[in-house]
Amino acid sequence: MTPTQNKPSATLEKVVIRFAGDSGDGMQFTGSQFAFTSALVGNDLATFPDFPAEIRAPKGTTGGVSGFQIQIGTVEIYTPGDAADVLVAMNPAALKSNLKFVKPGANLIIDIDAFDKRGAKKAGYEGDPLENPKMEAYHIIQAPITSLTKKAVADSGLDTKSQMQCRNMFALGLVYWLFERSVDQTIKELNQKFGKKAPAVAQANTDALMAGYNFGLTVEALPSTYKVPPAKKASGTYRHISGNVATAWGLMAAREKIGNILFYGSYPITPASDILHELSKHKHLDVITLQAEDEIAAVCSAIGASYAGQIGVTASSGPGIALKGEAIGLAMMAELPLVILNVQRGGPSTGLPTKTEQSDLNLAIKGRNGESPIIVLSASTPSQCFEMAYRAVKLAVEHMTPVMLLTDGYLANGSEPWKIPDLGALPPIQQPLAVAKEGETFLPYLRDPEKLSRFMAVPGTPGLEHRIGGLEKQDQTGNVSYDPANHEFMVKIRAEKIARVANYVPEQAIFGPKEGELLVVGWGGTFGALRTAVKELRDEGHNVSLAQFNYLSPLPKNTAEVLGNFKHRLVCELNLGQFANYLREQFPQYTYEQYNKVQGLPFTIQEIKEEILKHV
Amino acid sequence: MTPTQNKPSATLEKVVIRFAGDSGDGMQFTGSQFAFTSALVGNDLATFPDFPAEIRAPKGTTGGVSGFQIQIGTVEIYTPGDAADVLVAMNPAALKSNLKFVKPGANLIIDIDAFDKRGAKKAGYEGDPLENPKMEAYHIIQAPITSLTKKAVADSGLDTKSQMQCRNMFALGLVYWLFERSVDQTIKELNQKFGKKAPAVAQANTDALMAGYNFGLTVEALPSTYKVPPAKKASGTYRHISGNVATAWGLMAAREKIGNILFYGSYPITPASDILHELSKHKHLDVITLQAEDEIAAVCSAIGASYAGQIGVTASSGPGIALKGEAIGLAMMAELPLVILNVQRGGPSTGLPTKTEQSDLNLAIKGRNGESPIIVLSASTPSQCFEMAYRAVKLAVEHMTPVMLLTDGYLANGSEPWKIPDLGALPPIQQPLAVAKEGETFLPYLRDPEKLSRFMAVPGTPGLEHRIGGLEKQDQTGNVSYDPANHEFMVKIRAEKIARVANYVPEQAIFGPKEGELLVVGWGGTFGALRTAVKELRDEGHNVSLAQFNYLSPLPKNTAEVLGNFKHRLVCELNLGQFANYLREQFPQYTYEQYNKVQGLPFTIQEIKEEILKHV
Amino acid sequence: MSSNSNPPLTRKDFTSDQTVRWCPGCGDYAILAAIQGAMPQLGLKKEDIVFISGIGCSSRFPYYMDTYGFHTIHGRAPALATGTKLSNPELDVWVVTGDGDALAIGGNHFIHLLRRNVDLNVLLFNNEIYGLTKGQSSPTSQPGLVTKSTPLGVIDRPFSPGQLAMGAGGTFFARTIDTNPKLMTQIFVESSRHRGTSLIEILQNCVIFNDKVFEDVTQKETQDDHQIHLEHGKPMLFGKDKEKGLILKGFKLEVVTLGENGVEEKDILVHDAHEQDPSLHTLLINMTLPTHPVALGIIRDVEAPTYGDLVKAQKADSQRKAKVKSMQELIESGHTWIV
Amino acid sequence: MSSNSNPPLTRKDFTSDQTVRWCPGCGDYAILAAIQGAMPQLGLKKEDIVFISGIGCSSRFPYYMDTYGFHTIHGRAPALATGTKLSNPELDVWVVTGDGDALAIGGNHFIHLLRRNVDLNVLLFNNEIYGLTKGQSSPTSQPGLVTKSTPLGVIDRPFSPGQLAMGAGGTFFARTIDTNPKLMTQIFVESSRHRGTSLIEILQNCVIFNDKVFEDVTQKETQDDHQIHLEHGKPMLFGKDKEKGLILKGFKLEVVTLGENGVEEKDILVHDAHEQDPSLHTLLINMTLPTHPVALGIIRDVEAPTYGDLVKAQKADSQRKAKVKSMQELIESGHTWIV
Ligand SMILES: Cc1ncc(C[n+]2csc(CCOP(=O)(O)OP(=O)(O)O)c2C)c(N)n1
Ligand SMILES: Cc1ncc(C[n+]2csc(CCOP(=O)(O)OP(=O)(O)O)c2C)c(N)n1
Ligand code: SF4
Ligand code: SF4
Ligand SMILES: [Mg+2]
Ligand SMILES: [Mg+2]
Repeated sequence: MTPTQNKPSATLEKVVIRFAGDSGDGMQFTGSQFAFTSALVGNDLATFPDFPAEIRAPKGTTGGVSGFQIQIGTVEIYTPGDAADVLVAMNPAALKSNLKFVKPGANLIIDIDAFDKRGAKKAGYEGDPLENPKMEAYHIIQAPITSLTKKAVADSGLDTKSQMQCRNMFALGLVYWLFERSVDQTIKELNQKFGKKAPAVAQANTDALMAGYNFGLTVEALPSTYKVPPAKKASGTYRHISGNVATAWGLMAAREKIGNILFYGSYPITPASDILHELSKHKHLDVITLQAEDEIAAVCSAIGASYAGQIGVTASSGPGIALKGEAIGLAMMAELPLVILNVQRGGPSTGLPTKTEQSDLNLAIKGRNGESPIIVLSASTPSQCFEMAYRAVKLAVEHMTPVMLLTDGYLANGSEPWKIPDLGALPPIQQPLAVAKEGETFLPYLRDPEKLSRFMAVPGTPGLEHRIGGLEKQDQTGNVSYDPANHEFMVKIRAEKIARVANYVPEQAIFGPKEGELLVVGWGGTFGALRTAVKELRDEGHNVSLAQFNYLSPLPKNTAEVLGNFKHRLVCELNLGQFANYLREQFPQYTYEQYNKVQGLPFTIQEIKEEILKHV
Repeated sequence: MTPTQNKPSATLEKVVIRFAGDSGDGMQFTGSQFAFTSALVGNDLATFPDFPAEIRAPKGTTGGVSGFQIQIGTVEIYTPGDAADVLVAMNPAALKSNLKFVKPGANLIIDIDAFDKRGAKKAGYEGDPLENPKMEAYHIIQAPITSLTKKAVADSGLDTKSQMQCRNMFALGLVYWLFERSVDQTIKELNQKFGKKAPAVAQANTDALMAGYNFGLTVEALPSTYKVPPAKKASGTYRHISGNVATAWGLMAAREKIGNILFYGSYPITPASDILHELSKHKHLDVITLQAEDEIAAVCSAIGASYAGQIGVTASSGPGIALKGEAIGLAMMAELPLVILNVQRGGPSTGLPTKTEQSDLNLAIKGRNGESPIIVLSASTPSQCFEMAYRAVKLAVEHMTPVMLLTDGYLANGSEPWKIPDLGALPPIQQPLAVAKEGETFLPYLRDPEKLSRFMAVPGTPGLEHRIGGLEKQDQTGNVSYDPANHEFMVKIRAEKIARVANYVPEQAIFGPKEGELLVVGWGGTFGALRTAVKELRDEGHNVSLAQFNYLSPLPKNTAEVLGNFKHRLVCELNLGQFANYLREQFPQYTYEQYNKVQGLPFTIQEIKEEILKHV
Repeated sequence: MSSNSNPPLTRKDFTSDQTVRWCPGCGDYAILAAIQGAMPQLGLKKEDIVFISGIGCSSRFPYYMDTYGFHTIHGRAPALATGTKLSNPELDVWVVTGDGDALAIGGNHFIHLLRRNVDLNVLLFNNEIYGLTKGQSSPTSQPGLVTKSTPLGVIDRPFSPGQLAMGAGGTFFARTIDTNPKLMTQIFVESSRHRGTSLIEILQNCVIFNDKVFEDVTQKETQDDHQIHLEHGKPMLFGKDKEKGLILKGFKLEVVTLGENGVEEKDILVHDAHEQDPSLHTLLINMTLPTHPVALGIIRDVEAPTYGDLVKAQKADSQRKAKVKSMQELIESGHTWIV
Repeated sequence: MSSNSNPPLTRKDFTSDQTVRWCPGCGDYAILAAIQGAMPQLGLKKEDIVFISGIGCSSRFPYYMDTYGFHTIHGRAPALATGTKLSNPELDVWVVTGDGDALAIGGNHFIHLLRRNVDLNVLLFNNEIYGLTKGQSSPTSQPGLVTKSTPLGVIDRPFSPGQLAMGAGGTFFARTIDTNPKLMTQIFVESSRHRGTSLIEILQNCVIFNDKVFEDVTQKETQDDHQIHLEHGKPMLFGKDKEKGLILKGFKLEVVTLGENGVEEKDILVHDAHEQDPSLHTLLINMTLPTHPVALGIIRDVEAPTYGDLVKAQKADSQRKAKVKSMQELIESGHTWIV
């Protein structure tokens, strides 16, 4: 190959890149490197890993393909993108299982060395995958990644397996070239990671990276390079954060604010387990994690911790949350703080454990015996999980009630840049502590006149000895009471207590004009797609706004107004219409149209735009 | 005392009598005797026991008072009555805790011998209970029940304790006289019960009974006697039946119809346990009862039985139902028949275990993770539990789905006459059995084109070997599938399957005209009060009808029409408005007014009438 | 009222203002009295004492104690108490539970509590019946017992709570009986000293639904022959004049009489509650009438680190090693960039 | 396809058309192969065989068997299978579960299954880790193990599945290992003959999250010294030339070498799997390296009525006694009156 002149580069507002290869090919590392490098040059971005459902399927099969998608932009980026402009496919299986995530006309960078008969057959192709007429829709860049990597690292002294593990760096180098990115950060990183322990590995990876970059520089087959100029972001220090880590840190920040102990009682379940993994690393920051024997023990141990005056938190996903209903009812009745995290996944039953969905809203709001209202929150983006987890603790502690925070598999595993906040500026959290008064009998069910929450009497405090439980209790004294009028009074005051939380949460915001033709209504993790779609359509001149709800029960005080200021309301959610039905019951004065998707996948911006266009 | 002429007797349409005494005083037996004797003379009636919350509180304290209320009538009787016309109080504690259930002007028959200082003090009275000016509102009949019983049975040879246990028969005799009832049936019964084993006991009780009767005949203190002539009931053979026994028998009748085995997996809980107790007596009728280690094992064992081709049933009350959600989701996903009985009690949490409520509707309809629709039914009267339990099995088996039947503590323990049906005339139940076809692969998720239910492949059948589970499954094959489009298809087809059950349940009936001013809407066990109130008001000329729902999910096909034919809809329920909210989401085109009570008590006819009058 | 004041606490200080609502004659009264009597001997402040129960007649216990109390949900007290104790190790936490609560619905939490050896005291009221729900069989009901749910007799093989505890790795097991206040008090006091999960099975009479189920053990006339009170370091003697004893033959315990067949006191087994291996403890736990006396007293009491100790140690260790000392440092650690 | 046809079934008849999706190298493959190999030896029709599992890598098992199969929910397979077996006793029901599935979330059903002695075969895949959820500690993980959920090491004391089973009254316990197909097949076949709950612990290697955890036991060079294969009626000998054996000293098992210190074969314990008392079985179950070899084979196999037998007997008995023979008779029995 002779060096040729580079073609001129095109400037893009945003672009979606997808890396796909075998589980062992290091696609997650490759993707995060690209993300971090892009962040450093000032792009906004969002990423999403696409893990295989199986732990480790046989090499080269579609079951074992691991993907990583990233969208970078000079504009604000809210999702990892509907479909990729560039796909890197390390083998035929990666191509096969990822083609559906790729735009027509996209650039496909494939390791042609892996596209032999054997590889194609393993992936389940009949014949040569590249010969398929369908492939004409794409611009295929056949890079001999394996053989060139081998050459580049031939002198590294590494064994063949380790040599092969440098292939991803070759691919990354090529993509860096394509987007005019510097390789420096990754080289630094490789040195940090392997430099001391295995300098040969660091060197080999660097060589592969450079080889890939140079391949791009050299080869005619490649299209023009692309420029994605920096986004205008608020100035500050940024980091990447995934939803699950943000959730864990939000809890920890709240704990630090209060100055007590965070007790996390949990039982592993996909996609919630990573919160446990993250928290269990930080025992020194006054976190206790108990991997309980089951979900019921998990929630009960958290209640026990709350009872002891600490922050009791439990987490799970659908099937595990279903098991916690009885105990959540106890916390509600005993009026103790408790945070329940529900990282929603595809349901029902075991369902689609590794996929995303929003179908546990019913369960969150109504899945307990008796009249048992609790606070229900949701988070909209990976980084916002931090804020909402913090809020969940604040509301639970200050209002003496269980709070369920709904996130989902998409938020949990997705990540985005996060402007690191000054934790000192977070709102304070006040534990409503009961105080013993000499000569007075302590009344555990006396209430704050505004919030209607009772006061926390922490065991160990002299003079506040008292007894609580799950039987109906007498107003003020908390003694067991079978009195009919008292029961009705207590049922209503518990409902009113939760209703009044609306006085303590932010008013519902609207993206776009506050009144008009169509209000798109969403909640939780669909924010990225809805926000982008609505913005794009507004930019195209359509009369459409968005209300994305984070506070679900109670709804913000201005909800009726927000909904009422539009002619139509289109409720978009990843279920069969649970929020829409909830709004019908809460605000029956309005009609609601629905757009629902239950495929284990997030909304694409495109489908939302198409749907909205049917309503404006 | 000299014998005097009896005063003339008054004829009543209906009358409410309440027996109250110590737990050990035999009030339940006394009450049922009066019920049976009244039934024999042709009265319609309804009864309700009022057990103390404590197992056995100290003698003579209000905590230990046991009551039994019965309403008899020459007209149709739907409830045990709002308040008593006659109260029998065996001691001061019984008076104290029962006076609130008594009408002003009622006759109070009290055992004056028990109204000494000690008795009054034990009951928590200060001073003489009868001296209280409040008592002037009543007609008090001071009968020396203890001393006269003692005299009557002095020669029985029984020990003092056994002698004292005849006091209730004295009281019953007196009440028999008051209502011009014959003592014969009870004497027969006493002989049957004790005749062989303890003839002296039989005789002593008979003597006490007669003594009571004769006391009435003789003593001036008594008002006129009352006549409650027979009601016009359909001819046939009748028996008394309580809700829980009716439920058990309905299940057993369905089992017999199918000819397989009824497997009842249950964990004791008030007020559902009696169903277990009843079923466990009938092992010879192909009933297997498993008292499981917990509610989760209970429901899972029932699912295991359904999977084996039998009828799997589980039961509990609120807290236990909350625990079963995950497993019900599995049955829903696997599309297996399953019957879940929820005998609702006062909630939330442990709540008011011995009281009644309707606050588990949310849980029944929405208390599971993911999109997991099931059939939800409710029963309206104790005897109708038979029919609804039968229906629950029929729908579960024929539509291959979980069915939850909601009854409540009031229905469960209440009883009423039941015209014994000809079981041969019950609708048939068809198990949709899969058939193996030589040379064809069996497809476990092929569906009936009308019902959309799959076919049952019973283990043990050659050629139908297959695998099912809780992960999302591929259409037809039932293989695990992560395909997005398939998931949405399956979610929707499971929803549609349940929606279509509306084609297989009776249309919603209306009591009263089919259109008009006000439709009272109720569901389940409030039927008696709502029916009576609506009837009485209609008789008084008001434009009001009643729709009492037994089929809650899906709602009957004509529901929209039923609701739409009235200007107003008043939804009355024993919770904070769960059915009203459900209607709002199902039929948002209408507005709904609400009347709610959450006191652990059933509606009274009076309060319903007053409420209705506010709306007409 | 603060209990910082000087006069030593008495039984009355532990009596709450709630009316006790068990059936007259229920064994629970005696247990309550014994606990209230034992409490002052523990030398604790009453505000540091917490009673946590599940659901059942027995589980109403916390209402009657003037300490902190939590009447939770059926079967879950061990799990809840684990959270309380781990997050606030200063508290002295007692779990009150019944045979149904602990061994039916609560079975999983029960075995995991013992496995983890959380420093709790567990009072297991074993009346071999479900009392509160009015008389169904429990996992300790004897085969053949006719109850409301087993009109033809129980067919389940019963659990031996102690044997199950040994299976789960329990470090402490004692057995006592509601008719013996002195023994109860003594055992409660000693159990509370054990570090780790102290499981105390209390044979308790339910007068209403399973009356006299332990009559064979408690009858005045025969109790000396039908009970053996085990004490660490003492020979296993029983009988009115301590004339009987236990010896081991292979893996079987045998009852012998001193003086008969040449048996002397030195032949009698000496109780070693501290032996780590639970084999002999299990045999003692499982002795039944009529062949053997029923063992009461502290049968097993061995040392093992408590879960709380290990939690504390891990925290201390990680505090020593941690570079990041606050949340602000944590969120600023690792890959960051400035815009 | 009907299996009424004559040719005897083969391994292939038990292989479903589903692609097996465990990680390459996972021990589960060998277990699957051994079960598929054992099935034809049971002499059953394949339509009468049911595999019921919970959730976990191991619990995917039923998909790969061409029998009836139900992949249920986490921990509940024993309860579900109990309903299946009791209501249809003709079926041969196998429960497949993992150490997390059986002993964490499913712990309660596990102990109650053993207590009731329902006639099921339980295959417990013990890899001492949660595989499916990607590597958290399980109730059998060894203390100190670093996993995703225990970055500072496990602090829970592990369950010994066999010891727990003994605590719960188990009637059958066997242990085998994924590296020994012959022993697996043999044990699967023999276990299925036991009437009652047959619990089989299979030491299984998870290559991804807990690789080589049983390497000490399975290593070619040392396995003869590190394993003992117990057989009923045979002396407890092991070692390459069966030169080592077990003897009992008090309540402790000791390893001895034949010929050393005058030890002869007759001194060696003879395995009695049928002994009702579980003490010695428990000691054998709990032997660990390096002091003792790990016991494989059928360690306990005692007779006791199965729950199904007793259900059947009660039904027969009540049928004999019942006056009311149909529902119509029942609803017409007792107090009735005619209008
Ligand atoms: C989730 C749930 N299931 C069932 C019950 C009903 N219940 C309450 S106590 C109890 C058993 C009580 O037996 P035990 O633990 O032996 O206590 P006892 O009353 O004998 O002291 C049951 C089944 C309940 N309250 N909650
Ligand atoms: C109710 C519920 N809780 C948690 C999970 C998540 N989960 C699935 S399998 C599993 C543990 C698996 O471990 P094990 O039983 O040892 O099986 P292995 O994968 O090791 O074979 C967990 C926690 C779930 N599916 N359902
Ligand atoms: S039912 Fe039994 S255990 Fe319960 S309070 Fe009464 S006597 Fe005691
Ligand atoms: S994760 Fe472990 S147990 Fe699961 S399939 Fe992979 S190797 Fe096997
Ligand atoms: Mg009990
Ligand atoms: Mg495992």
